[in-house]
Amino acid sequence: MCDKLLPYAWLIPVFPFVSFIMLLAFRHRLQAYSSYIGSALTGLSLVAAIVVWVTGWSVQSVQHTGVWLAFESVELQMGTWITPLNLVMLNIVAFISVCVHIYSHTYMKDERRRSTYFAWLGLFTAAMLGLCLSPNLLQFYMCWELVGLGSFLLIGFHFEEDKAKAAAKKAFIMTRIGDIGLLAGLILLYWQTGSLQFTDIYTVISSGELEAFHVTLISLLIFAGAVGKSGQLPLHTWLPDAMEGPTPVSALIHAATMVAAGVYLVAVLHPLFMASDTALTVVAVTGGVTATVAAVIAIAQTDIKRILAYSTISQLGYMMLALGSAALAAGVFHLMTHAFFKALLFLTAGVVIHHFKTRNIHQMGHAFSELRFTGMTFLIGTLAISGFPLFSGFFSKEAVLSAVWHDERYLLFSLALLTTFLTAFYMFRLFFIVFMGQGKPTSGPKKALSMALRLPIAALSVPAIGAGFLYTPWFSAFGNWITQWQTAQIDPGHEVPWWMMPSAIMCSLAGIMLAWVMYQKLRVPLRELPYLHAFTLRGFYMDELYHYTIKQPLQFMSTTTVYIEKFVVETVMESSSSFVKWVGKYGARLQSGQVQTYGAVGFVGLSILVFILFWTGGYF
Amino acid sequence: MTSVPLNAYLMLALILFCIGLFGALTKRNTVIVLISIELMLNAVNINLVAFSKLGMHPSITGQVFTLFTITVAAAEAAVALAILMALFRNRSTVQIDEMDGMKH
Amino acid sequence: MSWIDQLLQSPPGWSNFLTFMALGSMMLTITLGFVTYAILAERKIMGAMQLRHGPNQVGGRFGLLQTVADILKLLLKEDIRPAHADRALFIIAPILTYVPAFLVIAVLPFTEAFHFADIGIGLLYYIAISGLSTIGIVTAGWASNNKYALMGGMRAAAQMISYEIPLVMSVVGIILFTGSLNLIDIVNAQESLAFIFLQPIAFLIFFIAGTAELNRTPFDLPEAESELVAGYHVEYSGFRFAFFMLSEYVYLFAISALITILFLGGWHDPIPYLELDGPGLGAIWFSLKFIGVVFLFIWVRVSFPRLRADQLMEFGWKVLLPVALANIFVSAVIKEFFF
Amino acid sequence: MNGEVLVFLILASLAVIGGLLMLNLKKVVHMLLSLVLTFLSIAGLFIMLSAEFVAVVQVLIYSGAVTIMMIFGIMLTRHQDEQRVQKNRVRTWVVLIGILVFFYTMYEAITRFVSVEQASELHIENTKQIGMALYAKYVIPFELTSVLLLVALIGAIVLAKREEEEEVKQE
Repeated sequence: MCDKLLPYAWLIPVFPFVSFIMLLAFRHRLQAYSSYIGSALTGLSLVAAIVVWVTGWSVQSVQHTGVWLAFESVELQMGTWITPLNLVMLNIVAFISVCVHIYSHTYMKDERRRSTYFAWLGLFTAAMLGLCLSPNLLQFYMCWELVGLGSFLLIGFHFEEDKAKAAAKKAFIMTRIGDIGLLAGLILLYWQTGSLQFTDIYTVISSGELEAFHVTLISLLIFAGAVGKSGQLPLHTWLPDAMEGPTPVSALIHAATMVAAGVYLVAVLHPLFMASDTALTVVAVTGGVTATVAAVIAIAQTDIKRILAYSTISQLGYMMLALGSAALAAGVFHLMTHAFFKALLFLTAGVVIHHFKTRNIHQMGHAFSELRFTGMTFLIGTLAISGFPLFSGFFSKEAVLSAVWHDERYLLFSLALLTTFLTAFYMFRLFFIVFMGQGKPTSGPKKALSMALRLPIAALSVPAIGAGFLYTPWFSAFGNWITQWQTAQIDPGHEVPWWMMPSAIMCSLAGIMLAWVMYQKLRVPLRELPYLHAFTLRGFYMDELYHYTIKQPLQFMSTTTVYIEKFVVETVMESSSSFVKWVGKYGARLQSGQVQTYGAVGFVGLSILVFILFWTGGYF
Repeated sequence: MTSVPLNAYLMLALILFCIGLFGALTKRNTVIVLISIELMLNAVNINLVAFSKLGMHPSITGQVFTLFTITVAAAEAAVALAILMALFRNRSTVQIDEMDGMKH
Repeated sequence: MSWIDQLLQSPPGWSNFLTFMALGSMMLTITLGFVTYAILAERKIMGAMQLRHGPNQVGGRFGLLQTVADILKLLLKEDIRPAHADRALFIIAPILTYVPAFLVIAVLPFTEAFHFADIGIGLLYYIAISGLSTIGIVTAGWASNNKYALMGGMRAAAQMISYEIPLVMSVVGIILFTGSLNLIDIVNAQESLAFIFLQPIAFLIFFIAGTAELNRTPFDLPEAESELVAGYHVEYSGFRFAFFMLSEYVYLFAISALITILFLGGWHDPIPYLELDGPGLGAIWFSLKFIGVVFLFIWVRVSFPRLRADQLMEFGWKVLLPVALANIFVSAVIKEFFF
Repeated sequence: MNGEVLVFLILASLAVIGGLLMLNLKKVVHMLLSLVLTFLSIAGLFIMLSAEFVAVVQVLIYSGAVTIMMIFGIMLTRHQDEQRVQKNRVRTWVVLIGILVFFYTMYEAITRFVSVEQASELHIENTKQIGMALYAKYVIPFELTSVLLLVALIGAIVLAKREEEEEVKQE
């Protein structure tokens, strides 16, 4: 059965792409039906993804490729590649995309350019699915850039607002910095291995033919791409700004899928990273530091979406930390659970923002009583992300922690523990302020949430609670399944020390308690610590740092070069061009158009030649 | 047999050729330039015919080639006059020094 | 080798020069005599055909001296030259017109014995030299500095160049049958059968084109009185005008003689197998045929109206030339299969 | 001095006089008529060189050619537009010097050229000889020349034809 259905896996990204083309081509005519078309086609691709998953369950690694371009001996391939990792990614992406499509039906109801919005969503989904199916790095890179384009378009969807425009540009440019690294790594990889096919790359790496230096260099360059895309330190600043996009977009792109693409890249090239200790260390340290720093920044934020954005960065740091600790299964597992609960959090946050018509948490409060369903689901998400026992986040975080412990990176381990605490703290800070706070209740008529909003939230709540049971210390089937296709990979297993689970639970409970004490019981505002507060509120002054260290010197350099251009280069150019003009002007006089003059000159020359020839004893 | 030497014919042809050349290079009326070119061709024809009779190997070929020359000259003159007429229609002049549309 | 060939190849000297002069003058006299009475004949025939008398006062009741009187009058008239005419060319033009007319007579064989230059390319010589007259006519038209004259000259040039081509083409058939351009050879080839029977179409074309070359009605556009006053010689008077008249009639003489030679068998008797080729009879046969041709020309002049200028050119290029070309082809086929 | 040398001298001097007149006369028609003299003298020289057919063709072609040139000269020259004084005197002098150099060189070459006189039979049935050569040995050049003439004919008609819209405008 799998032989018959798997070759059609390429249909998965085609459905959303069709939606993109249809909605873009007939965007005025299909305005009213755009959400249905988008949801239906994405649903089709989810069905297809599930079918592929079911049929390809036992598949290790199956490729279906065709030649796309052939230059002499080089052939570029396009096609699909099915591995357990891809299947997980495909299903996550398709599932969340469907949820977001359905959610957007209501959420974007009043939007004038609905069909454009859904078209961009379709483009993004198609690109993301294509990325997950890529059998080689070239197709991967193309989809990667398309994903970036979709992200750019969606962040800047409200391009009439300056902030959205700036955020879109920033996202595009910041990720581009990483992409240059990725491209360089890609070229280097091709140079070294002679192929961009993932399977070929694995073969080369496992054969150990590559020099250690090259492996390290390539993996670091590729990791730069992942850093850009996944918002790791120091290229993370675009992600909080990207919250200017519509909230469903944030849920889809900046929580569950696109930012996970960097993690996926590291995961899919995990054998490469495994071959270099330096690279693994860099990945792990970047992940750990990002996780902690982002968590600290999240504490002070007042914008609900920014808090979630920083928390995303922090959780992505977790994933990187896991991958850097040689735990592919833990990283991917956390990616999966995070996708569910973070998407859930964003979608519910969207409802809240819609309810209060603001994103500032201090202008909210009492939401729990007014938005009971939302409050409940938000609480589920919060508990999941905080690592509350038996929720999905608990298990995945626990897996990450044990992986780091197992990898004997104790400092990073303590950072991770600290982050667990901080995560629980700032998430519950958010929850208490927004849902239990004392803000005045809104006076508007209470509307029941529409089905289109409820359904995706409810659908996401289920895995947010239950997905964790797929991979627990006592049930490691997922880990084996996800890693089995990579021969070089061995699941580190779950030989965790006994104190691991209790300490993690302790940390998260401590965070929850502190938040409860500070924001619910005592209501101590964090503003008491002005410098620290400001420092964290502004995200460690990262943007300012970039402004003064990179933007200003660049500006200075460009101004200088402008003057050089204006006064030095222009002068040289001007004088040389005027010299040429001068030569041309006077040279052109020779060509007067007077045929007789030409003839005369030619003849006189001939007669002189004949004369010379004659007197030197030529032919005569 | 004949008493006029070949050199005499060659000299006459040379003189006529030089006259034709001077006319072609200095006259301003294009009609005259054309007829000067005809004169040059005629000088060449004299040489051909003279060599055909008085050359090292007398042969009819010289006369045959003179006929070819005359034919080609006629074709040339026909096309040249047609061009001249078209030019005159557009520029209303046949002065060769005013026909400098191809310069620069 | 006839005596004239001997004469031509003898070393130069005063006696030879005088002989040539005498011969030339004799021929001139004959042609002038012809012209004198050809004009009279034309007028008389025209008169007869138009039911009137024609000249009948000078020289008896037949007006035999009418033309002589006319010529005398022309010679005595004041020589008028327009003030703005080009002096040199105005004087040269009549001579340029007349000299070729007289030159062509040199190659015409009148009888077996009476002919001057027996050159190999006589026929081509005739056509080439007669073409030179055009230059004289154009020169006359331009030198007169008169728009009618200029238009006449232009028309003459266009017409003569156009009709020269069918003229040459039409005789190619005869050259094919004879295998020579020599006029005596051509006449000898007609001993048994005149070429008019072998080449009737060529005769028609030659006659029509010849009329055009002569600028005679219906092709007299260069001197159309009703359109251009008198065409290229409108400004001429006195004996310069006489030169133009003279050359016109000399050409009539020459072309009639040529037609006689080419198509009517020259001095041979008109009816073959009659054995009427006595020593003196050749001249009589030639004269009879010649007079017939001249009569034909006069008859055509009386009968036909003048053509329009565009009709003239179209007729030359679109009718005569293709027909002449077809005639060449047919002649070649006939020559290939029947001779 | 025998008759042939005399005739040669007369014809040659007529040809040169015609050419020189062409250079010195002012009016186009005068120039062309002086060239008639040259062309006819050249035809005479051809006869002297046993090329009677070529001579007649010369007369035939150039009488027509000169007539046409005269017509064009008259038509295309504005009324008082005689040959004006050469503005470009420098070029005239340069050309003159170049021609003199060329002439001198060639003159030297010709005077050093020694020809060996040989008996030739070109004058016997000259036209027939030409015909034989033309249709046997040189038949391909002959055909090519006819093609060239056809092309020139069509080309000249196309070039001289008035454009359609121009015609309409003029009417």
